[in-house]
Amino acid sequence: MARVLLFGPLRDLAGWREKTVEASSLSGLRAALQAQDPLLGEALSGPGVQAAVDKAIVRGEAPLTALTEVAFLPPMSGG
Amino acid sequence: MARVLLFGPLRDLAGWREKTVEASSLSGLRAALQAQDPLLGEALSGPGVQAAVDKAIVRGEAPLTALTEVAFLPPMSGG
Amino acid sequence: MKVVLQSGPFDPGALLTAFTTGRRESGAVVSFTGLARAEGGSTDILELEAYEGFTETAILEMAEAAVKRFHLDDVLVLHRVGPIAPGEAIVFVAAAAAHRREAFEAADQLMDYLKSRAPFWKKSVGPGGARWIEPTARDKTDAERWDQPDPLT
Amino acid sequence: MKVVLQSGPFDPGALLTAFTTGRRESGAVVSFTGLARAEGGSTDILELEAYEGFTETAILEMAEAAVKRFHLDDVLVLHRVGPIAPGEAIVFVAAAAAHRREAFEAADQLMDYLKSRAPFWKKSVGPGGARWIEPTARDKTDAERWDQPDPLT
Repeated sequence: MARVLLFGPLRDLAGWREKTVEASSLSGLRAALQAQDPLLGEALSGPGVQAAVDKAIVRGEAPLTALTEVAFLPPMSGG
Repeated sequence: MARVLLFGPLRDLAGWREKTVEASSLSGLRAALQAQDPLLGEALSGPGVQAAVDKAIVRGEAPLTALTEVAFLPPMSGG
Repeated sequence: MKVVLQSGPFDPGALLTAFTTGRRESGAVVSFTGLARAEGGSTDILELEAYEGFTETAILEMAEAAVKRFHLDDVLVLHRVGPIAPGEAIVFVAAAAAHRREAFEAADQLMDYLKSRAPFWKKSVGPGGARWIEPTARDKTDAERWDQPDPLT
Repeated sequence: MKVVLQSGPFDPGALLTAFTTGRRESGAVVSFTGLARAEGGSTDILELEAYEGFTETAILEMAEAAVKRFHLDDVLVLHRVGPIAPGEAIVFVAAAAAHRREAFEAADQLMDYLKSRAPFWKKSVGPGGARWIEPTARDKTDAERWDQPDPLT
């Protein structure tokens, strides 16, 4: 289980900003989101989208617990 | 006749900042100042010293009247 | 060194006064204030989204790198989040250094990095609808100027 | 566009607030504040002398050239004259432009020109006596960067 946060255009696409999702790994979380919303699932692996686990960018796999915060960060606008 | 102004180190050298001097041309003024104070006269033709007549830089000769303001500007310090 | 995200308007002058007051060894303070342009009435509310905790850390790393690279005495970054009206200030950066070149380059670099690499998502909302904004090509090439250790010296 | 010589202390923040307020089309305001460094107590009162009427005109010409070259919306230069204590502000320059690169370059250039070419005579007065200050070699080479039409672009 993990608390999932979406930012920027991903939030508009999904229609939510924060959600708790059942998953024990980052890949499992991606699969669960893909199953719930195929368009979002596709966007999450789109160009320039990064995943942050507990506020640190992760490339590849990571284990998740109920306390883990996962954020999907689309390409940044800058300030 | 002209009102003469000295700036920066020239003022320290001469011991005055403003003085009225009898002269009808810039070269005549230089000669009069040289006669009064040879060290100042030499400094006025030193490297980087500019003359301004009525607040405009003059290279060479210029006529002077009683209302003319002549300033001798040593190399600038910048702001 | 301070990095602040703030959701209400701020006064750049008040920040500059506080940042400058009491400095005895800094000869130079450069500030940058970024304002939301009205663009002749065609724009639009900006909405800036940050990832709390993550965005500040990313900017703090940029600020720390600038302090080290440019031998700064101090840096302040204040960035608005949330809705921003035309004419309002979006960002304020100040850099203090012994000499002016370092202060100018540091503020310049920090702004280039903030504009192209800081974790913000920015939406422009107007009569024609809403759109997400990405860094311009110029923002990207401006930032790349600093990716070499010392491109300008 | 405004150029002011002033004999008393000023607050850079108050100037920045006034300069920034009400701008609807400028996206970028860069300010520079130059402070008299205390240098660990070894310095010293600075005494800045200007030639009233002549100095302002020379600075105004620099400011006008910068407005034209960098497409500025506005410029403000305030420069202290007379005695200046350590920690006090000596000079404030602000440049407003549509985009940040122009505002940075304009403030940078104006400072380089002010520091090496503005008609001031500057004396440092301390326990060891008084001495007249000249522009440093770095001040001169910094200023020369801008003598080509567009050295940095």
